[in-house]
Amino acid sequence: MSDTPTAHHDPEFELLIQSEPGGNRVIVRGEIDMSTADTFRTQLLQALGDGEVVLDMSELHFMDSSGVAAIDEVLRDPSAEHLTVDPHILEPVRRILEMTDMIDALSFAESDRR
Amino acid sequence: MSDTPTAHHDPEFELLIQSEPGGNRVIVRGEIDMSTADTFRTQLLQALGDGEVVLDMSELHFMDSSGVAAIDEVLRDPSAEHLTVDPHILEPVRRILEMTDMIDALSFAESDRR
Amino acid sequence: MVPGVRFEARFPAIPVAVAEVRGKASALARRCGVSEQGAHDVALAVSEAATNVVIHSGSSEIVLIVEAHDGDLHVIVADKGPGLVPRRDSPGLGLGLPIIATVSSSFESRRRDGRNEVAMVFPCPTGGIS
Amino acid sequence: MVPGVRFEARFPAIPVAVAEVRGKASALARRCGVSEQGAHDVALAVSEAATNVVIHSGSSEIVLIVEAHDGDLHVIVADKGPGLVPRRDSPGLGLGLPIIATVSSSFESRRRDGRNEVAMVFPCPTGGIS
Ligand SMILES: Nc1ncnc2c1ncn2[C@@H]1O[C@H](COP(=O)(O)OP(=O)(O)O)[C@@H](O)[C@H]1O
Ligand SMILES: Nc1ncnc2c1ncn2[C@@H]1O[C@H](COP(=O)(O)OP(=O)(O)O)[C@@H](O)[C@H]1O
Repeated sequence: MSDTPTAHHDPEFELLIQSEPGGNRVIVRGEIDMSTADTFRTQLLQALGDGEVVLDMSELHFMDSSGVAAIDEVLRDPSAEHLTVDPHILEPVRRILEMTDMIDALSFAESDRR
Repeated sequence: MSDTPTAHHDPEFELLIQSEPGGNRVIVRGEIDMSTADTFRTQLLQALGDGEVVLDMSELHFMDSSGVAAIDEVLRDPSAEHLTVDPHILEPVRRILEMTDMIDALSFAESDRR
Repeated sequence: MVPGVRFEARFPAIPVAVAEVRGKASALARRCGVSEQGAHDVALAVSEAATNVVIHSGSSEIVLIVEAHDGDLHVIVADKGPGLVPRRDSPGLGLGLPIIATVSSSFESRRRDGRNEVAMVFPCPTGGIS
Repeated sequence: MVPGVRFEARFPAIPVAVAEVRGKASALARRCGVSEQGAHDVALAVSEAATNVVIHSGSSEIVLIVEAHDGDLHVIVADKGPGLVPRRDSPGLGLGLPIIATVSSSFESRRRDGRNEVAMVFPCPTGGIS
Protein backbone atom coordinates (compact mmCIF):
# COMPACT_ATOMS: atom_id res chain seq x y z
CA MET A 1 0.00 0.00 0.00
CA SER A 2 3.02 2.31 0.46
CA ASP A 3 6.19 3.04 -1.46
CA THR A 4 8.12 3.87 1.68
CA PRO A 5 10.73 1.25 2.47
CA THR A 6 9.83 -0.49 5.72
CA ALA A 7 11.95 -2.13 8.39
CA HIS A 8 10.72 -5.49 7.12
CA HIS A 9 13.31 -6.17 4.41
CA ASP A 10 13.17 -9.89 5.08
CA PRO A 11 10.05 -11.50 3.66
CA GLU A 12 9.66 -15.12 4.73
CA PHE A 13 9.89 -16.38 1.17
CA GLU A 14 10.94 -15.13 -2.24
CA LEU A 15 11.00 -16.91 -5.57
CA LEU A 16 12.95 -15.57 -8.52
CA ILE A 17 12.89 -16.91 -12.08
CA GLN A 18 16.04 -16.19 -14.09
CA SER A 19 16.19 -17.14 -17.71
CA GLU A 20 19.41 -18.89 -18.64
CA PRO A 21 20.68 -20.52 -21.82
CA GLY A 22 18.76 -23.80 -22.11
CA GLY A 23 16.03 -23.01 -19.60
CA ASN A 24 15.13 -21.21 -16.40
CA ARG A 25 16.75 -21.03 -13.00
CA VAL A 26 14.22 -20.93 -10.17
CA ILE A 27 15.84 -19.37 -7.12
CA VAL A 28 14.07 -19.78 -3.79
CA ARG A 29 15.08 -17.65 -0.80
CA GLY A 30 14.07 -17.61 2.82
CA GLU A 31 11.89 -20.30 4.35
CA ILE A 32 9.46 -22.87 2.98
CA ASP A 33 6.70 -23.94 5.34
CA MET A 34 2.91 -24.33 5.18
CA SER A 35 2.41 -20.64 4.42
CA THR A 36 4.79 -20.59 1.43
CA ALA A 37 4.84 -24.18 0.12
CA ASP A 38 1.85 -23.66 -2.19
CA THR A 39 3.46 -20.71 -3.96
CA PHE A 40 6.68 -22.69 -4.24
CA ARG A 41 4.91 -25.72 -5.75
CA THR A 42 2.69 -23.75 -8.11
CA GLN A 43 5.48 -21.51 -9.43
CA LEU A 44 7.86 -24.42 -9.84
CA LEU A 45 5.29 -26.43 -11.80
CA GLN A 46 4.52 -23.40 -13.95
CA ALA A 47 8.22 -22.90 -14.72
CA LEU A 48 8.51 -26.61 -15.58
CA GLY A 49 5.70 -26.10 -18.10
CA ASP A 50 8.07 -23.77 -20.00
CA GLY A 51 10.97 -26.24 -20.25
CA GLU A 52 14.16 -27.11 -18.38
CA VAL A 53 14.43 -25.81 -14.82
CA VAL A 54 17.33 -25.70 -12.38
CA LEU A 55 16.00 -25.30 -8.84
CA ASP A 56 18.42 -23.19 -6.82
CA MET A 57 17.94 -23.55 -3.05
CA SER A 58 21.35 -22.09 -2.14
CA GLU A 59 19.67 -19.18 -0.34
CA LEU A 60 16.94 -21.24 1.30
CA HIS A 61 17.44 -21.31 5.07
CA PHE A 62 14.58 -23.51 6.21
CA MET A 63 12.23 -26.16 4.90
CA ASP A 64 9.83 -28.37 6.84
CA SER A 65 7.60 -31.27 5.74
CA SER A 66 5.32 -28.86 3.85
CA GLY A 67 8.23 -28.21 1.48
CA VAL A 68 9.02 -31.91 1.19
CA ALA A 69 5.36 -32.57 0.35
CA ALA A 70 5.48 -29.80 -2.28
CA ILE A 71 8.55 -31.32 -3.95
CA ASP A 72 6.94 -34.75 -3.68
CA GLU A 73 3.94 -33.46 -5.61
CA VAL A 74 6.11 -31.74 -8.23
CA LEU A 75 8.02 -35.00 -8.76
CA ARG A 76 4.74 -36.81 -9.46
CA ASP A 77 4.07 -34.45 -12.36
CA PRO A 78 5.36 -35.63 -15.77
CA SER A 79 7.04 -32.24 -16.28
CA ALA A 80 9.41 -33.12 -13.42
CA GLU A 81 11.66 -34.80 -15.99
CA HIS A 82 12.78 -31.24 -16.80
CA LEU A 83 13.83 -30.57 -13.21
CA THR A 84 17.38 -30.59 -11.88
CA VAL A 85 18.55 -29.21 -8.57
CA ASP A 86 21.61 -27.07 -7.89
CA PRO A 87 23.78 -29.03 -5.45
CA HIS A 88 24.42 -25.97 -3.25
CA ILE A 89 22.05 -26.64 -0.39
CA LEU A 90 22.36 -25.21 3.11
CA GLU A 91 22.69 -27.60 6.03
CA PRO A 92 19.16 -27.28 7.52
CA VAL A 93 17.56 -27.92 4.13
CA ARG A 94 19.92 -30.78 3.38
CA ARG A 95 19.04 -32.32 6.73
CA ILE A 96 15.31 -32.58 6.07
CA LEU A 97 15.83 -33.71 2.47
CA GLU A 98 18.05 -36.49 3.78
CA MET A 99 15.78 -37.41 6.70
CA THR A 100 12.88 -37.96 4.31
CA ASP A 101 15.02 -39.64 1.60
CA MET A 102 13.99 -36.82 -0.72
CA ILE A 103 17.65 -36.16 -1.48
CA ASP A 104 17.83 -39.46 -3.39
CA ALA A 105 14.73 -38.68 -5.42
CA LEU A 106 16.23 -35.48 -6.86
CA SER A 107 18.44 -35.14 -9.97
CA PHE A 108 21.30 -32.82 -9.25
CA ALA A 109 22.65 -30.40 -11.84
CA GLU A 110 26.33 -29.98 -12.51
CA SER A 111 27.29 -27.05 -10.36
CA ASP A 112 27.89 -23.88 -12.39
CA ARG A 113 29.67 -21.95 -9.66
CA ARG A 114 33.27 -22.00 -8.59
CA MET B 1 -0.80 -82.07 9.37
CA SER B 2 -3.02 -84.02 11.76
CA ASP B 3 -6.68 -84.94 11.93
CA THR B 4 -6.71 -85.00 15.69
CA PRO B 5 -8.68 -82.09 17.09
CA THR B 6 -6.35 -79.72 18.91
CA ALA B 7 -6.92 -77.32 21.78
CA HIS B 8 -6.69 -74.47 19.27
CA HIS B 9 -10.29 -74.29 18.08
CA ASP B 10 -10.09 -70.53 17.72
CA PRO B 11 -8.25 -69.44 14.57
CA GLU B 12 -7.54 -65.72 14.57
CA PHE B 13 -9.67 -65.09 11.51
CA GLU B 14 -12.30 -66.87 9.43
CA LEU B 15 -14.18 -65.68 6.38
CA LEU B 16 -17.33 -67.42 5.19
CA ILE B 17 -19.22 -66.72 1.96
CA GLN B 18 -22.94 -67.63 2.07
CA SER B 19 -25.02 -67.32 -1.02
CA GLU B 20 -28.33 -65.59 -0.41
CA PRO B 21 -31.16 -64.48 -2.65
CA GLY B 22 -29.85 -61.42 -4.51
CA GLY B 23 -26.17 -61.87 -3.69
CA ASN B 24 -23.63 -63.13 -1.20
CA ARG B 25 -23.21 -62.63 2.52
CA VAL B 26 -19.56 -62.37 3.55
CA ILE B 27 -19.24 -63.29 7.22
CA VAL B 28 -16.02 -62.39 8.98
CA ARG B 29 -15.18 -63.90 12.37
CA GLY B 30 -12.39 -63.36 14.86
CA GLU B 31 -9.89 -60.57 14.50
CA ILE B 32 -8.68 -58.41 11.64
CA ASP B 33 -5.15 -57.08 11.94
CA MET B 34 -2.03 -56.91 9.75
CA SER B 35 -1.83 -60.70 9.50
CA THR B 36 -5.41 -61.16 8.29
CA ALA B 37 -6.33 -57.85 6.60
CA ASP B 38 -4.99 -58.91 3.19
CA THR B 39 -7.14 -62.04 3.07
CA PHE B 40 -10.12 -59.98 4.19
CA ARG B 41 -9.58 -57.34 1.48
CA THR B 42 -8.85 -59.81 -1.32
CA GLN B 43 -11.78 -62.10 -0.55
CA LEU B 44 -14.17 -59.19 -0.14
CA LEU B 45 -13.12 -57.68 -3.48
CA GLN B 46 -13.46 -61.07 -5.14
CA ALA B 47 -16.97 -61.52 -3.74
CA LEU B 48 -17.87 -58.02 -4.95
CA GLY B 49 -16.81 -59.08 -8.43
CA ASP B 50 -19.68 -61.59 -8.34
CA GLY B 51 -22.42 -59.06 -7.46
CA GLU B 52 -24.16 -57.72 -4.37
CA VAL B 53 -22.44 -58.37 -1.04
CA VAL B 54 -23.61 -57.91 2.53
CA LEU B 55 -20.59 -57.74 4.84
CA ASP B 56 -21.46 -59.34 8.16
CA MET B 57 -19.09 -58.36 10.99
CA SER B 58 -21.43 -59.48 13.80
CA GLU B 59 -18.90 -62.11 14.92
CA LEU B 60 -15.83 -59.92 14.48
CA HIS B 61 -14.25 -59.17 17.86
CA PHE B 62 -11.35 -56.96 16.90
CA MET B 63 -10.18 -54.69 14.12
CA ASP B 64 -7.22 -52.31 14.06
CA SER B 65 -6.07 -49.76 11.48
CA SER B 66 -5.02 -52.58 9.12
CA GLY B 67 -8.70 -53.48 8.80
CA VAL B 68 -9.71 -49.85 8.33
CA ALA B 69 -7.08 -49.53 5.58
CA ALA B 70 -8.43 -52.72 3.93
CA ILE B 71 -11.99 -51.35 3.92
CA ASP B 72 -10.66 -48.01 2.69
CA GLU B 73 -9.08 -49.78 -0.27
CA VAL B 74 -12.20 -51.80 -1.01
CA LEU B 75 -14.27 -48.60 -1.00
CA ARG B 76 -11.96 -47.10 -3.64
CA ASP B 77 -12.80 -49.96 -6.00
CA PRO B 78 -15.76 -49.32 -8.35
CA SER B 79 -17.27 -52.67 -7.31
CA ALA B 80 -17.82 -51.20 -3.82
CA GLU B 81 -21.17 -49.89 -5.06
CA HIS B 82 -22.36 -53.46 -4.52
CA LEU B 83 -21.32 -53.45 -0.86
CA THR B 84 -23.62 -53.00 2.11
CA VAL B 85 -22.81 -53.72 5.72
CA ASP B 86 -24.93 -55.56 8.27
CA PRO B 87 -25.58 -53.11 11.12
CA HIS B 88 -24.81 -55.70 13.82
CA ILE B 89 -21.34 -54.66 14.82
CA LEU B 90 -19.67 -55.44 18.15
CA GLU B 91 -18.54 -52.55 20.34
CA PRO B 92 -14.75 -52.79 19.76
CA VAL B 93 -15.20 -52.84 15.99
CA ARG B 94 -17.76 -50.03 16.10
CA ARG B 95 -15.30 -47.99 18.16
CA ILE B 96 -12.50 -48.03 15.58
CA LEU B 97 -14.90 -47.53 12.68
CA GLU B 98 -16.23 -44.44 14.46
CA MET B 99 -12.83 -43.16 15.53
CA THR B 100 -11.65 -43.17 11.91
CA ASP B 101 -14.97 -41.87 10.49
CA MET B 102 -15.19 -45.11 8.51
CA ILE B 103 -18.65 -45.71 9.93
CA ASP B 104 -19.98 -42.78 7.86
CA ALA B 105 -18.38 -44.08 4.68
CA LEU B 106 -20.26 -47.40 4.82
CA SER B 107 -23.74 -48.15 3.47
CA PHE B 108 -25.68 -50.17 5.99
CA ALA B 109 -28.06 -52.92 4.96
CA GLU B 110 -31.54 -53.24 6.41
CA SER B 111 -31.07 -55.66 9.25
CA ASP B 112 -32.49 -59.11 8.45
CA ARG B 113 -32.45 -60.35 12.01
CA ARG B 114 -34.88 -59.78 14.80
CA MET C 1 1.76 -59.13 40.14
CA VAL C 2 1.66 -56.09 42.40
CA PRO C 3 2.28 -52.35 41.89
CA GLY C 4 5.89 -51.76 40.82
CA VAL C 5 6.34 -55.29 39.46
CA ARG C 6 7.31 -55.40 35.82
CA PHE C 7 6.13 -57.80 33.14
CA GLU C 8 8.43 -58.15 30.13
CA ALA C 9 8.22 -60.48 27.14
CA ARG C 10 9.74 -60.77 23.69
CA PHE C 11 7.94 -61.81 20.54
CA PRO C 12 9.25 -62.35 17.01
CA ALA C 13 8.53 -59.30 14.85
CA ILE C 14 6.21 -61.15 12.46
CA PRO C 15 2.58 -60.42 11.54
CA VAL C 16 1.05 -63.35 13.42
CA ALA C 17 2.75 -62.31 16.65
CA VAL C 18 0.78 -59.04 16.80
CA ALA C 19 -2.36 -60.82 18.07
CA GLU C 20 -0.33 -62.46 20.81
CA VAL C 21 1.25 -59.19 21.93
CA ARG C 22 -2.06 -57.35 22.19
CA GLY C 23 -3.71 -60.37 23.85
CA LYS C 24 -1.04 -60.44 26.55
CA ALA C 25 -1.30 -56.68 27.15
CA SER C 26 -5.08 -56.61 27.41
CA ALA C 27 -5.09 -59.64 29.74
CA LEU C 28 -2.77 -57.72 32.09
CA ALA C 29 -4.99 -54.64 31.77
CA ARG C 30 -8.00 -56.69 32.87
CA ARG C 31 -6.05 -57.64 36.00
CA CYS C 32 -5.78 -53.88 36.64
CA GLY C 33 -9.57 -53.74 36.97
CA VAL C 34 -10.32 -52.00 33.69
CA SER C 35 -13.66 -52.33 31.90
CA GLU C 36 -14.12 -54.37 28.72
CA GLN C 37 -13.69 -51.16 26.74
CA GLY C 38 -10.56 -50.31 28.72
CA ALA C 39 -9.05 -53.70 27.93
CA HIS C 40 -9.97 -53.28 24.28
CA ASP C 41 -8.35 -49.84 24.18
CA VAL C 42 -5.11 -51.40 25.43
CA ALA C 43 -5.39 -54.18 22.83
CA LEU C 44 -5.98 -51.66 20.04
CA ALA C 45 -3.09 -49.34 20.99
CA VAL C 46 -0.69 -52.27 21.43
CA SER C 47 -1.81 -53.74 18.11
CA GLU C 48 -0.98 -50.44 16.36
CA ALA C 49 2.42 -50.13 18.05
CA ALA C 50 3.35 -53.78 17.41
CA THR C 51 2.22 -53.52 13.79
CA ASN C 52 4.54 -50.53 13.38
CA VAL C 53 7.44 -52.57 14.75
CA VAL C 54 6.79 -55.29 12.17
CA ILE C 55 6.27 -52.89 9.26
CA HIS C 56 8.69 -50.04 9.95
CA SER C 57 11.41 -50.89 12.47
CA GLY C 58 13.49 -53.59 10.79
CA SER C 59 13.77 -55.08 14.28
CA SER C 60 13.56 -58.86 14.63
CA GLU C 61 11.69 -58.68 17.90
CA ILE C 62 8.83 -56.88 19.58
CA VAL C 63 9.36 -56.22 23.26
CA LEU C 64 6.31 -55.76 25.49
CA ILE C 65 6.72 -54.24 28.95
CA VAL C 66 3.76 -53.76 31.30
CA GLU C 67 3.96 -52.13 34.69
CA ALA C 68 1.45 -50.58 37.09
CA HIS C 69 2.34 -47.66 39.31
CA ASP C 70 0.75 -44.47 40.65
CA GLY C 71 -2.71 -45.61 39.57
CA ASP C 72 -1.64 -45.96 35.95
CA LEU C 73 -0.90 -48.88 33.70
CA HIS C 74 2.27 -48.30 31.70
CA VAL C 75 2.48 -50.31 28.50
CA ILE C 76 5.65 -50.11 26.45
CA VAL C 77 6.15 -51.56 22.98
CA ALA C 78 9.84 -51.50 22.09
CA ASP C 79 12.04 -52.51 19.18
CA LYS C 80 15.70 -52.51 18.22
CA GLY C 81 15.16 -50.20 15.26
CA PRO C 82 16.23 -46.58 14.74
CA GLY C 83 13.04 -45.00 16.13
CA LEU C 84 10.16 -43.35 14.29
CA VAL C 85 11.58 -42.66 10.85
CA PRO C 86 9.86 -40.37 8.33
CA ARG C 87 8.72 -42.45 5.33
CA ARG C 88 7.21 -40.67 2.34
CA ASP C 89 6.19 -44.07 0.99
CA SER C 90 4.57 -45.50 4.13
CA PRO C 91 2.10 -48.22 3.10
CA GLY C 92 -0.20 -47.24 5.98
CA LEU C 93 -2.79 -44.49 6.20
CA GLY C 94 -0.97 -42.88 9.12
CA LEU C 95 -3.70 -43.84 11.57
CA GLY C 96 -1.55 -45.74 14.07
CA LEU C 97 -0.14 -42.97 16.26
CA PRO C 98 -3.38 -40.94 16.29
CA ILE C 99 -5.31 -44.08 17.32
CA ILE C 100 -2.79 -44.68 20.12
CA ALA C 101 -3.24 -41.04 21.21
CA THR C 102 -7.04 -41.39 21.15
CA VAL C 103 -7.34 -44.52 23.30
CA SER C 104 -4.49 -43.85 25.78
CA SER C 105 -4.15 -41.17 28.46
CA SER C 106 -0.83 -40.19 26.85
CA PHE C 107 2.00 -41.73 24.87
CA GLU C 108 5.68 -41.01 24.56
CA SER C 109 8.15 -41.86 21.80
CA ARG C 110 11.71 -42.18 23.11
CA ARG C 111 15.00 -44.05 23.05
CA ARG C 112 15.85 -45.94 26.21
CA ASP C 113 18.35 -48.72 26.93
CA GLY C 114 19.37 -48.68 23.25
CA ARG C 115 15.81 -49.42 22.20
CA ASN C 116 13.10 -47.45 20.47
CA GLU C 117 10.07 -47.29 22.76
CA VAL C 118 6.47 -46.23 22.39
CA ALA C 119 5.35 -45.84 26.00
CA MET C 120 1.59 -45.63 26.53
CA VAL C 121 -0.29 -44.79 29.72
CA PHE C 122 -3.76 -46.15 30.60
CA PRO C 123 -5.85 -46.05 33.77
CA CYS C 124 -5.30 -48.83 36.32
CA PRO C 125 -8.38 -48.62 38.56
CA THR C 126 -7.13 -51.12 41.15
CA GLY C 127 -3.73 -49.38 41.37
CA GLY C 128 -1.90 -52.63 40.59
CA ILE C 129 -2.07 -55.80 38.51
CA SER C 130 -3.73 -58.41 40.74
CA MET D 1 15.63 -16.69 32.08
CA VAL D 2 17.05 -19.28 34.45
CA PRO D 3 16.44 -23.00 34.99
CA GLY D 4 12.85 -23.57 36.08
CA VAL D 5 11.57 -20.33 34.58
CA ARG D 6 8.83 -20.81 32.06
CA PHE D 7 8.28 -18.97 28.79
CA GLU D 8 4.74 -19.05 27.44
CA ALA D 9 3.21 -17.28 24.44
CA ARG D 10 0.10 -17.53 22.32
CA PHE D 11 -0.11 -17.14 18.58
CA PRO D 12 -3.11 -17.16 16.23
CA ALA D 13 -3.49 -20.58 14.58
CA ILE D 14 -2.87 -19.29 11.06
CA PRO D 15 -0.25 -20.35 8.50
CA VAL D 16 1.90 -17.20 8.73
CA ALA D 17 2.22 -17.59 12.50
CA VAL D 18 4.13 -20.87 12.16
CA ALA D 19 7.38 -19.06 11.25
CA GLU D 20 7.03 -16.87 14.31
CA VAL D 21 6.43 -19.80 16.65
CA ARG D 22 9.47 -21.74 15.44
CA GLY D 23 11.60 -18.56 15.43
CA LYS D 24 10.76 -17.90 19.06
CA ALA D 25 11.47 -21.50 20.09
CA SER D 26 14.82 -21.70 18.31
CA ALA D 27 15.91 -18.32 19.73
CA LEU D 28 15.27 -19.68 23.23
CA ALA D 29 17.14 -22.90 22.34
CA ARG D 30 20.17 -20.82 21.31
CA ARG D 31 20.11 -19.25 24.77
CA CYS D 32 20.41 -22.81 26.11
CA GLY D 33 23.80 -23.08 24.42
CA VAL D 34 22.80 -25.41 21.58
CA SER D 35 24.69 -25.55 18.27
CA GLU D 36 23.29 -24.14 15.03
CA GLN D 37 22.04 -27.63 14.17
CA GLY D 38 20.47 -27.96 17.62
CA ALA D 39 18.61 -24.67 17.17
CA HIS D 40 17.48 -25.76 13.72
CA ASP D 41 16.23 -29.09 15.10
CA VAL D 42 14.06 -27.18 17.57
CA ALA D 43 12.80 -24.90 14.78
CA LEU D 44 11.95 -27.91 12.59
CA ALA D 45 10.12 -29.87 15.30
CA VAL D 46 8.16 -26.81 16.43
CA SER D 47 7.30 -25.99 12.82
CA GLU D 48 5.84 -29.49 12.38
CA ALA D 49 3.86 -29.34 15.62
CA ALA D 50 2.55 -25.80 14.95
CA THR D 51 1.61 -26.75 11.38
CA ASN D 52 -0.41 -29.64 12.80
CA VAL D 53 -2.27 -27.26 15.12
CA VAL D 54 -3.22 -25.06 12.14
CA ILE D 55 -4.18 -27.97 9.87
CA HIS D 56 -5.72 -30.51 12.22
CA SER D 57 -6.76 -29.11 15.61
CA GLY D 58 -9.54 -26.65 14.81
CA SER D 59 -8.02 -24.54 17.61
CA SER D 60 -7.84 -20.78 17.14
CA GLU D 61 -4.52 -20.48 18.90
CA ILE D 62 -1.12 -22.09 19.10
CA VAL D 63 0.42 -22.08 22.57
CA LEU D 64 4.20 -22.31 22.88
CA ILE D 65 5.75 -23.17 26.24
CA VAL D 66 9.52 -23.38 26.72
CA GLU D 67 11.23 -24.37 29.93
CA ALA D 68 14.71 -25.62 30.87
CA HIS D 69 15.26 -28.06 33.69
CA ASP D 70 17.46 -31.04 34.53
CA GLY D 71 19.77 -30.31 31.62
CA ASP D 72 16.95 -30.53 29.10
CA LEU D 73 14.99 -28.02 27.10
CA HIS D 74 11.27 -28.77 27.22
CA VAL D 75 9.31 -27.34 24.32
CA ILE D 76 5.54 -27.74 24.31
CA VAL D 77 3.22 -26.88 21.45
CA ALA D 78 -0.37 -26.92 22.68
CA ASP D 79 -3.82 -26.32 21.24
CA LYS D 80 -7.45 -26.29 22.37
CA GLY D 81 -8.42 -29.12 20.03
CA PRO D 82 -9.42 -32.71 20.81
CA GLY D 83 -5.90 -34.17 20.56
CA LEU D 84 -4.35 -36.26 17.79
CA VAL D 85 -7.32 -37.47 15.82
CA PRO D 86 -7.08 -40.26 13.20
CA ARG D 87 -7.82 -38.78 9.76
CA ARG D 88 -8.02 -41.13 6.80
CA ASP D 89 -8.03 -38.08 4.52
CA SER D 90 -5.08 -36.21 6.02
CA PRO D 91 -3.68 -33.84 3.39
CA GLY D 92 -0.15 -34.42 4.73
CA LEU D 93 2.31 -37.22 4.03
CA GLY D 94 2.38 -38.19 7.70
CA LEU D 95 5.95 -36.95 8.11
CA GLY D 96 5.35 -34.54 11.00
CA LEU D 97 5.45 -36.81 14.06
CA PRO D 98 8.33 -38.98 12.72
CA ILE D 99 10.33 -35.79 12.01
CA ILE D 100 9.64 -34.60 15.55
CA ALA D 101 10.78 -38.00 16.87
CA THR D 102 13.95 -37.86 14.75
CA VAL D 103 15.18 -34.43 15.83
CA SER D 104 14.12 -34.52 19.51
CA SER D 105 15.37 -36.66 22.39
CA SER D 106 11.75 -37.74 22.97
CA PHE D 107 8.24 -36.42 22.56
CA GLU D 108 4.98 -37.00 24.37
CA SER D 109 1.40 -36.52 23.23
CA ARG D 110 -0.95 -35.80 26.16
CA ARG D 111 -3.88 -33.80 27.50
CA ARG D 112 -3.03 -31.35 30.25
CA ASP D 113 -4.93 -28.36 31.69
CA GLY D 114 -7.70 -28.99 29.16
CA ARG D 115 -5.27 -28.64 26.30
CA ASN D 116 -3.79 -31.01 23.76
CA GLU D 117 -0.01 -30.92 24.10
CA VAL D 118 2.90 -32.21 22.07
CA ALA D 119 5.79 -32.01 24.55
CA MET D 120 9.25 -32.33 23.03
CA VAL D 121 12.58 -32.68 24.84
CA PHE D 122 15.91 -31.37 23.50
CA PRO D 123 19.35 -31.04 25.06
CA CYS D 124 20.09 -27.82 26.97
CA PRO D 125 23.90 -27.79 27.25
CA THR D 126 24.07 -24.80 29.63
CA GLY D 127 21.39 -26.30 31.90
CA GLY D 128 19.27 -23.17 31.65
CA ILE D 129 18.17 -20.41 29.28
CA SER D 130 20.62 -17.53 29.81
N1 LIG E 1 8.52 -48.79 15.35
C1 LIG E 1 8.79 -47.94 14.36
N2 LIG E 1 10.02 -47.90 13.77
C2 LIG E 1 10.29 -47.02 12.76
N3 LIG E 1 9.39 -46.12 12.27
C3 LIG E 1 8.16 -46.11 12.80
C4 LIG E 1 7.79 -47.00 13.87
N4 LIG E 1 6.50 -46.73 14.20
C5 LIG E 1 6.09 -45.73 13.39
N5 LIG E 1 7.07 -45.35 12.53
C6 LIG E 1 7.01 -44.24 11.53
O1 LIG E 1 5.96 -43.38 11.93
C7 LIG E 1 5.02 -43.23 10.86
C8 LIG E 1 3.62 -43.05 11.44
O2 LIG E 1 3.15 -44.26 12.03
P1 LIG E 1 1.58 -44.56 12.04
O3 LIG E 1 0.87 -43.37 12.62
O4 LIG E 1 1.38 -45.84 12.73
O5 LIG E 1 1.18 -44.64 10.51
P2 LIG E 1 1.47 -45.73 9.35
O6 LIG E 1 2.19 -46.89 9.98
O7 LIG E 1 0.13 -46.07 8.85
O8 LIG E 1 2.31 -45.00 8.34
C9 LIG E 1 5.21 -44.46 9.99
O9 LIG E 1 4.85 -44.18 8.66
C10 LIG E 1 6.70 -44.72 10.11
O10 LIG E 1 7.40 -43.89 9.22
N1 LIG F 1 -2.68 -30.83 16.86
C1 LIG F 1 -3.38 -31.85 16.32
N2 LIG F 1 -4.73 -31.92 16.50
C2 LIG F 1 -5.45 -32.94 15.95
N3 LIG F 1 -4.91 -33.96 15.22
C3 LIG F 1 -3.57 -33.94 15.01
C4 LIG F 1 -2.74 -32.90 15.55
N4 LIG F 1 -1.47 -33.17 15.19
C5 LIG F 1 -1.50 -34.32 14.48
N5 LIG F 1 -2.77 -34.79 14.35
C6 LIG F 1 -3.18 -36.05 13.69
O1 LIG F 1 -2.04 -36.88 13.61
C7 LIG F 1 -1.78 -37.26 12.25
C8 LIG F 1 -0.29 -37.42 12.02
O2 LIG F 1 0.36 -36.16 12.05
P1 LIG F 1 1.66 -35.93 11.19
O3 LIG F 1 2.63 -37.02 11.50
O4 LIG F 1 2.16 -34.56 11.43
O5 LIG F 1 1.20 -36.14 9.70
P2 LIG F 1 0.29 -35.24 8.69
O6 LIG F 1 -0.05 -33.96 9.38
O7 LIG F 1 1.15 -35.08 7.49
O8 LIG F 1 -0.92 -36.11 8.41
C9 LIG F 1 -2.47 -36.21 11.40
O9 LIG F 1 -2.86 -36.72 10.15
C10 LIG F 1 -3.68 -35.85 12.25
O10 LIG F 1 -4.72 -36.79 12.02
